[in-house]
Amino acid sequence: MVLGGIILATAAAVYDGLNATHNQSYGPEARGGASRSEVIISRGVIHYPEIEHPDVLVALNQEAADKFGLNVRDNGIFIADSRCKSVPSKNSVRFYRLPMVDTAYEVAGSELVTNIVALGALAAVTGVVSREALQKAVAASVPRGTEDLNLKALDRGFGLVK
Amino acid sequence: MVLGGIILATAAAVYDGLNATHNQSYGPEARGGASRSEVIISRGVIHYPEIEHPDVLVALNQEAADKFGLNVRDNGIFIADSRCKSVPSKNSVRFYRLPMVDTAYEVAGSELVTNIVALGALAAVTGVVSREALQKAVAASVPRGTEDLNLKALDRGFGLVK
Amino acid sequence: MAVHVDRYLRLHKMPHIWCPGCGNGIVLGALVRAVAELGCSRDEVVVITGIGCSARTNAIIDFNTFQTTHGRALSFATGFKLARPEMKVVVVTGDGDGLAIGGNHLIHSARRNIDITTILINNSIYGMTGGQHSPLTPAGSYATTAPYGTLEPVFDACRLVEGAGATYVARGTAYHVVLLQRLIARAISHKGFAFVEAVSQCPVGFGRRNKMRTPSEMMRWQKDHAVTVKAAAGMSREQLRGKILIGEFVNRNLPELTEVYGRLIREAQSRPGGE
Amino acid sequence: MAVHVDRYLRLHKMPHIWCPGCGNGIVLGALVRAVAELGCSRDEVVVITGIGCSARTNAIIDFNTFQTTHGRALSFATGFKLARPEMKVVVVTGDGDGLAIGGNHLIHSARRNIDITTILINNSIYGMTGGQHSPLTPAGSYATTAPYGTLEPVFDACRLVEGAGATYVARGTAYHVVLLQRLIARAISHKGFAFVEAVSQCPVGFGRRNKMRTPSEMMRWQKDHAVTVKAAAGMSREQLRGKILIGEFVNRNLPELTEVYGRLIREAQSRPGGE
Amino acid sequence: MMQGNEACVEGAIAAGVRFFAGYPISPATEIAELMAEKLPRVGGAFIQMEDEIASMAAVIGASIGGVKSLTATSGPGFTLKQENLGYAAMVEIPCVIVNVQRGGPSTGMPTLPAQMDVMQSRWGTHGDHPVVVLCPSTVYECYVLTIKAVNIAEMLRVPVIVLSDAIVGHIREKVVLPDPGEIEIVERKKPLVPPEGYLPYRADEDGVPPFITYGKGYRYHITSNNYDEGGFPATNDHKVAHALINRLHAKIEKRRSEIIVTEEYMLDDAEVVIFAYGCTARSAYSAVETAREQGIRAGIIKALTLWPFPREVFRKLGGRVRTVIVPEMNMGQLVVEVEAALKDNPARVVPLNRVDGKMITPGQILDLVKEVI
Amino acid sequence: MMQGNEACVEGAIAAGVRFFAGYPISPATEIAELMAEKLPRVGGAFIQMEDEIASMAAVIGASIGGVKSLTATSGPGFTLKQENLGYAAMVEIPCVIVNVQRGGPSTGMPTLPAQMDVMQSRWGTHGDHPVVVLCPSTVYECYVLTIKAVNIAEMLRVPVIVLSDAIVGHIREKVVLPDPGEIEIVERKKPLVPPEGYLPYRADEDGVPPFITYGKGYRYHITSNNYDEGGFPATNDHKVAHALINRLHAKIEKRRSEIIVTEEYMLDDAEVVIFAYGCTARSAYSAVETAREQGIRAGIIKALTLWPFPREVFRKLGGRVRTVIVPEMNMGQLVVEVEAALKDNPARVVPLNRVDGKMITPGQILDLVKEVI
Amino acid sequence: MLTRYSIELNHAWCKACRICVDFCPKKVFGVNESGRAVVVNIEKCVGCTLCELWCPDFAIKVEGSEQSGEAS
Amino acid sequence: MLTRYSIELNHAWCKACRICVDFCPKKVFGVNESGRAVVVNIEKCVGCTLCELWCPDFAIKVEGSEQSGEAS
Ligand SMILES: Cc1ncc(C[n+]2csc(CCOP(=O)(O)OP(=O)(O)O)c2C)c(N)n1
Ligand SMILES: Cc1ncc(C[n+]2csc(CCOP(=O)(O)OP(=O)(O)O)c2C)c(N)n1
Ligand code: SF4
Ligand code: SF4
Ligand code: SF4
Ligand code: SF4
Ligand code: SF4
Ligand code: SF4
Ligand SMILES: [Mg+2]
Ligand SMILES: [Mg+2]
Repeated sequence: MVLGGIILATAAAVYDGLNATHNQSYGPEARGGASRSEVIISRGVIHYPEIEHPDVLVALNQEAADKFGLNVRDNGIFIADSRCKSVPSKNSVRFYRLPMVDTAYEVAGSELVTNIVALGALAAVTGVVSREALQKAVAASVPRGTEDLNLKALDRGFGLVK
Repeated sequence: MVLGGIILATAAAVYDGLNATHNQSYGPEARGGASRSEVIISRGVIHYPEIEHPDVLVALNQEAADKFGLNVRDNGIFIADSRCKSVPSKNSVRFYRLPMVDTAYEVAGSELVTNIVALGALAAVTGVVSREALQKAVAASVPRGTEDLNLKALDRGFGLVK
Repeated sequence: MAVHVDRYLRLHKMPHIWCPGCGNGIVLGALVRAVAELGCSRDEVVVITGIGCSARTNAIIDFNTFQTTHGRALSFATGFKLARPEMKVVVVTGDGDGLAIGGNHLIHSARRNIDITTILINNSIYGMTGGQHSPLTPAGSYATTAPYGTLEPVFDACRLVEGAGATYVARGTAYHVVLLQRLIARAISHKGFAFVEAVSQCPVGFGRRNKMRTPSEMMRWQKDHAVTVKAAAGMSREQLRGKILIGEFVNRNLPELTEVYGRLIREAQSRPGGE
Repeated sequence: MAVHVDRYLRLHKMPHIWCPGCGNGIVLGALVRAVAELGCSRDEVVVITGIGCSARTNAIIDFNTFQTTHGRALSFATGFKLARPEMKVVVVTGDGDGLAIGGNHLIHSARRNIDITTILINNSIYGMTGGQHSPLTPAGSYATTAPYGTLEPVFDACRLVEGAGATYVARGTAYHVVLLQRLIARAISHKGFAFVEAVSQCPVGFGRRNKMRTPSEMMRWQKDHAVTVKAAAGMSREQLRGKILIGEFVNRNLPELTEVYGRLIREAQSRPGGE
Repeated sequence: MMQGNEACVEGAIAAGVRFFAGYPISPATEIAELMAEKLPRVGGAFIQMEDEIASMAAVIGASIGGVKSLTATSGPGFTLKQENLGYAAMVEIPCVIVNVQRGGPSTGMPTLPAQMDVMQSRWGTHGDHPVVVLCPSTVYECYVLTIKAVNIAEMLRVPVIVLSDAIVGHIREKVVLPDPGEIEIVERKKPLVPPEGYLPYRADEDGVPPFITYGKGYRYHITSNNYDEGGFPATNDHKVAHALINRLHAKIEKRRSEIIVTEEYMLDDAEVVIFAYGCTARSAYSAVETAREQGIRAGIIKALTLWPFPREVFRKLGGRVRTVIVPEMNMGQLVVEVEAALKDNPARVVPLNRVDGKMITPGQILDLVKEVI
Repeated sequence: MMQGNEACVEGAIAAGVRFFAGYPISPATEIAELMAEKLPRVGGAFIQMEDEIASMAAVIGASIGGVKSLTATSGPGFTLKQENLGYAAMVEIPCVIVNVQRGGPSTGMPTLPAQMDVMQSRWGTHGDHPVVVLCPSTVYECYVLTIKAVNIAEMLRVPVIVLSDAIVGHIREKVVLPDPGEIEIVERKKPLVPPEGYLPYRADEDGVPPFITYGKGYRYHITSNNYDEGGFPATNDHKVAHALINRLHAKIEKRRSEIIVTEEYMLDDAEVVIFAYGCTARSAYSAVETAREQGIRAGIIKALTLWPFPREVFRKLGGRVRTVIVPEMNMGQLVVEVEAALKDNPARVVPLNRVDGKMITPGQILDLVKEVI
Repeated sequence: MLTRYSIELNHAWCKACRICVDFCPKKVFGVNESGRAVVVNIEKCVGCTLCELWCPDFAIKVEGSEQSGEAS
Repeated sequence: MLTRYSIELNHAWCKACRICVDFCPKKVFGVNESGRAVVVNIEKCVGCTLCELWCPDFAIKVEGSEQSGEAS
């Protein structure tokens, strides 16, 4: 998730000429496990980088959905993976359930590119960054040799939103 | 020298009912080598324990005599061991040169009891503590089994001053 | 069947926070079963840890437990043991905690022969902080602070502690869990300083970066590279290259510190002037 | 005749501050003569110390010298050596400085096989602070913090450092000054971590309290208790009890850290992306 | 006749201290040496550890074992004890650290006095931790403040620092010790609930949780990570963190009046006040006595508690005092606290500093008094 | 897009740092990891030491070897570095320590932000030592302040601390780095005299002695005991001590104007001023922007230099300002300095504290602004 | 064939590490769709309890009749 | 007998520790009234230089003719 956030922020800031911050958090010290990525995109200077009520929430697993689902601000957007069973959401929120993990498996045979799929979906739903910027940011950020795979995942993510 | 100072202060404070402080200093950290003992005896409360211009100075070796000889206050008393070759002293000071180290050798065959001899001499010259108090303090402070030897050294110290 | 570990766990702390396949749970199981095997009461056992994934051991077991600062568990344990010689004191530490920052306390505890059992979980990496190399990371292995491969030679922890004077020294692995349990039980029974190195797997911090993709692969590595002390006796230096010796290296009896000190107290108190 | 030490002294710092008969001067003499024997220039030698009487060594010798915090000389030396691999780095430390507070840095320096020569002056006491027991104070000896006699076992410093992986380990004494000089010279020539324990006398902090009234008595003790490694090979355990072994224990060649690192730098710089 | 360091030892033993771990360092070593001799006689244990980090750890370990524990050190050693001091503050384990201050920075002037660790004693460890610092200026105060330190530590489960110095630690004075029966000794508050109901970090109203050592059927966990009332890590729980850290500080604030000891001398009509502590207070007394002889209206506030800083005594000064002199054997450490305490008071604050290893003399203070009057 | 910790690394390398020794600790580990990767590429050396004490020692050792050196850590590690930091301050060896602050006390909240080491960064070691502390609140500032830190260290031969935090260290922002040619880089002042005439601690008028590393024919001694101009111990020499310690402090005081960086925002007509630093300053800006939108006359003083404390900026406030708010992610550390700086100013000083691992929000600040206005 | 051993799997604790699956000498375990261990060949179990000793998450309990327990 | 060696004693550095006195194999040294070393039997000196190596205060220099120096 951290990489996904970085790519989104990079797309916005570096390729779309906006301002962006990316902020992450983990569990106790820095081991694997749950992580969270917060991105703010703005035309103005961004001072306060923490988000209590996001405009857009992407939850890739049940835990995240449970923990943050109700935080989305009114008229915000909430995208949950279709593997999540129950999703706490408010009426005032635009809700999407998309098979992002499944798509990642289809593209790469593992969960690895889920965050890139999610990025595509997020951009398609919100339009917050341009497709082109996102493509450039993905190509520049992923490990060498995996560019094509990831760009494909990104496309499929866009495709999830009709 | 440190023990001598402690005994003097003890005699004054514990056995003569005065107030006394004892203060010591060494070289870098706490190894053997040069040491200094400062005693203040007073009827009142003693706050400031350092002495710049002592009323009485006892110097048992040349180094001490050189370093502190000129600090003695006017009309003060300066007792130097007779082994000291040159002694910097002022006219305004009552000066004594006494064979304290030699006496210690005579009593104990070594320098060990020099400080006790010196105590006797100091008390005899100044009268700042009573002979009795000093005897008690010596007996209470020296290692068990050496009381007699030390009391003898004290007596000989008193005897040095006619 | 085996003593089930449940009985010794703080159930409300389960499932524990370790990653899937982490060897820490296996070592913890061996420790708990060893204690059970010895018939110790839970109240008489104190388990002390430092900081690291290994240190999370004691939050989940229902003994008397405390976690201390990074690397210092043995020093806390020394004070505790001197204050309470009747308690059984076990320290669980990691290769970073016990050998990097805590190396000095380890060798001094060994020297003093104080009755503390130390279990060092050697996962050859700093797990908790995300995979930096440790004094037990094999040369050439990758770690986040060794992007070109680790350049430094490793300790042989058991030889080090032996050189420091320890009276009980042994090594087991997570794979050889039955042996490990036996070694830990003997270490706890030993009167004096006892050291058990438990070779373990950190799939997340070490395995991923070093082409061992699953916990099982890492345990297979343990299986394939371990040679018992006995077997090693008949092997050449060449044959032993790259192997890890397991079993008991030292087991001897010398006066134990808190006993010696207890005697001093009794003597000092019986002298005139004592209270 | 012998190279006179004068030429290497800061004469305005003489006479030095050590007590009469202190062995530190003898060890210092051996070090200076060893350097002279090797023909090193004074500019290429750096002598680093911690805190203690032993640490006063380097203020009086006219090499490049610095004194650091208590116990940390080897860590400072490690940074210095990595920054300046071409310099000859010698650390002089004490039994408290190098083995108590500094024990961890000693074993890690040994493990890394970094090219530093460490001379540990073992006077079996904390001299500078007035005679507290150290990890090398023989059990039973008196010290200001061991009024009832020292209760703790001692390290065998050479075995400890060997257990940590050192590639050169030796022991001499102030009495066996010719041997000591030879061992130090070999240690300095050795490429890698080299450790020389120099058994020495502290008449003021140790001798007085332990019925050795004069420096000469203490040196006679060294003479009487030392057994060379060779001689020891033919002696029984019983015969060796209470003896101190002198001579060379380890001398082997393994890759040295700053050389290994130097190679990494050259490789990293020749890769694309390097500057 | 007793030395300051010796008085610390006697006070500690009288207060019930039965464990000492230390590492030699001038000018504090006498404390370790005397403890080594005396503790076994009263059934306690002494150990010289491999360094100060380990000493501090051992002291906390012994205290967790239920035994009142103390360590002593000076400058460099005090610095090394800081990490574990923070641990003790966080997990609320009582312990006492005597720091016999010497000249710094670094190894500086190992046998000469200074007051350079005043701010460090409050702020030396990372994180915002609670701590109490007491500061003797006489041998007698070494005795009573060490007892007080042990008592506060046990009462509030907090590390307490006795900030002595090379003068106070080495000086010998006649002291008349109180009868053992007259000394108030505080013991740790025990839980009133059975093991099943025991939450090791559920505090009473005074902010202090009852404490019981291991081996008595109460099994629990201690962690220095942010923890809940059960003593278990709650590393990322903001509510728990808020409550915990505020409680740790509040338990001290609540007892300010018991903890803070100051002495006032000739304040009633003073125009110049000297705020002093430690050995420097001795000079201040001499100076004020001479000043009064000369008709100068000078007075003294002597702080025996440095932290929490005794802000409240400055309230008494009203508008009469024109100048407050703050003599310190450092470059000016508490002077900022004094300025802040006098924010709404027109009195001028004038520092007087000395860092050369010699005491500030009464003469120096007197000269300054005359200058500012 | 660059992370704060990464910007420290880039800044360090741009400033000429070629040695790093460290020990892993969240949230500072990225700095070590990036250094491990980048230093060999620029011909520098990285080493992971056995602990933070050794790391700090190695950094000083390398700097004595003539190489610009840096280390990075967080809370517990910062505490362990303090003894050797004091050594560097005493013997005047340039070095930079980045402390990415996390929640305390003790191991506390290892991945969450705090500003709890502000006082420790000034007072963490024993003895009265000189030190400079810079505090970034953005990724860009991480870059430029690390360069400034290295420059000040080299110029004044003093340890400089970059006091970052878990927010600033981990946040990613777009930064446009200055051209290498535009960056001012300071090198150590070399002696102008030949080896025979060189006294390693004879200072120039600016209070800083020229420095040359070993192996160039200049042989000399360094000791952390009180030392004379020749670099030799003068442990009991009061005059030398006086001169030395005063010089160590004066060399910084003399350069206050170069060292101290503050930023002022909307101060001209402000009635309420927020004094803020580090990540908290970010919230202050948000709050003031909103306040101004609502017609409230609020302004900001942002400190990029925390120590020496920028007292002088408060002089500008005059009598107009009614309240100064000091938001800190601790229990109130710099608030005392602010009070002291405003001793003769009627403005009220109001702290705003938060210690639960979350940032102080713009909303919290705004609410307080409205309350005090 | 008569099953003498029973295996209790605690899915709330199992973290799907596959150690039991890979190392059970009798291949008694398989995995379910979430990757967690399930018993697929209980009849082959010989009651060696290694799976229980190895499971890092204490999710396995091997139970057997008294006799077989003693014999193991 | 011809003296082939000469010994230079630096009394400003000598601290009267008696090591040279006690260990010189030929008993070449004695002490003066302040306890410092003095040469009393120079003719017995065999030029082994041990006194120089042992003196902790660098107060002794043993000099000899070129030949004897090489031979030693
Ligand atoms: C003084 C200090 N330095 C650094 C850290 C950060 N830290 C926490 S755990 C750890 C390493 C643990 O490694 P190891 O002991 O091998 O345990 P593992 O996680 O691998 O079980 C470090 C460096 C700390 N908490 N305290
Ligand atoms: C951190 C710290 N702790 C303690 C001291 C005090 N100290 C100075 S020297 C010394 C002991 C030195 O003993 P050793 O290393 O054996 O040296 P010796 O004086 O015997 O040569 C101690 C404890 C110090 N300077 N710094
Ligand atoms: S990081 Fe490694 S050691 Fe830590 S819990 Fe995960 S697998 Fe285990
Ligand atoms: S105290 Fe001991 S080690 Fe130190 S100088 Fe004196 S004799 Fe030598
Ligand atoms: S070993 Fe345990 S945790 Fe792993 S898959 Fe099997 S039952 Fe689950
Ligand atoms: S007890 Fe043995 S055979 Fe049975 S399931 Fe477990 S590992 Fe397999
Ligand atoms: S050995 Fe040296 S210091 Fe000792 S008595 Fe002989 S000349 Fe003097
Ligand atoms: S050179 Fe040898 S024989 Fe001659 S005085 Fe010296 S020790 Fe004696
Ligand atoms: Mg590990
Ligand atoms: Mg020693």
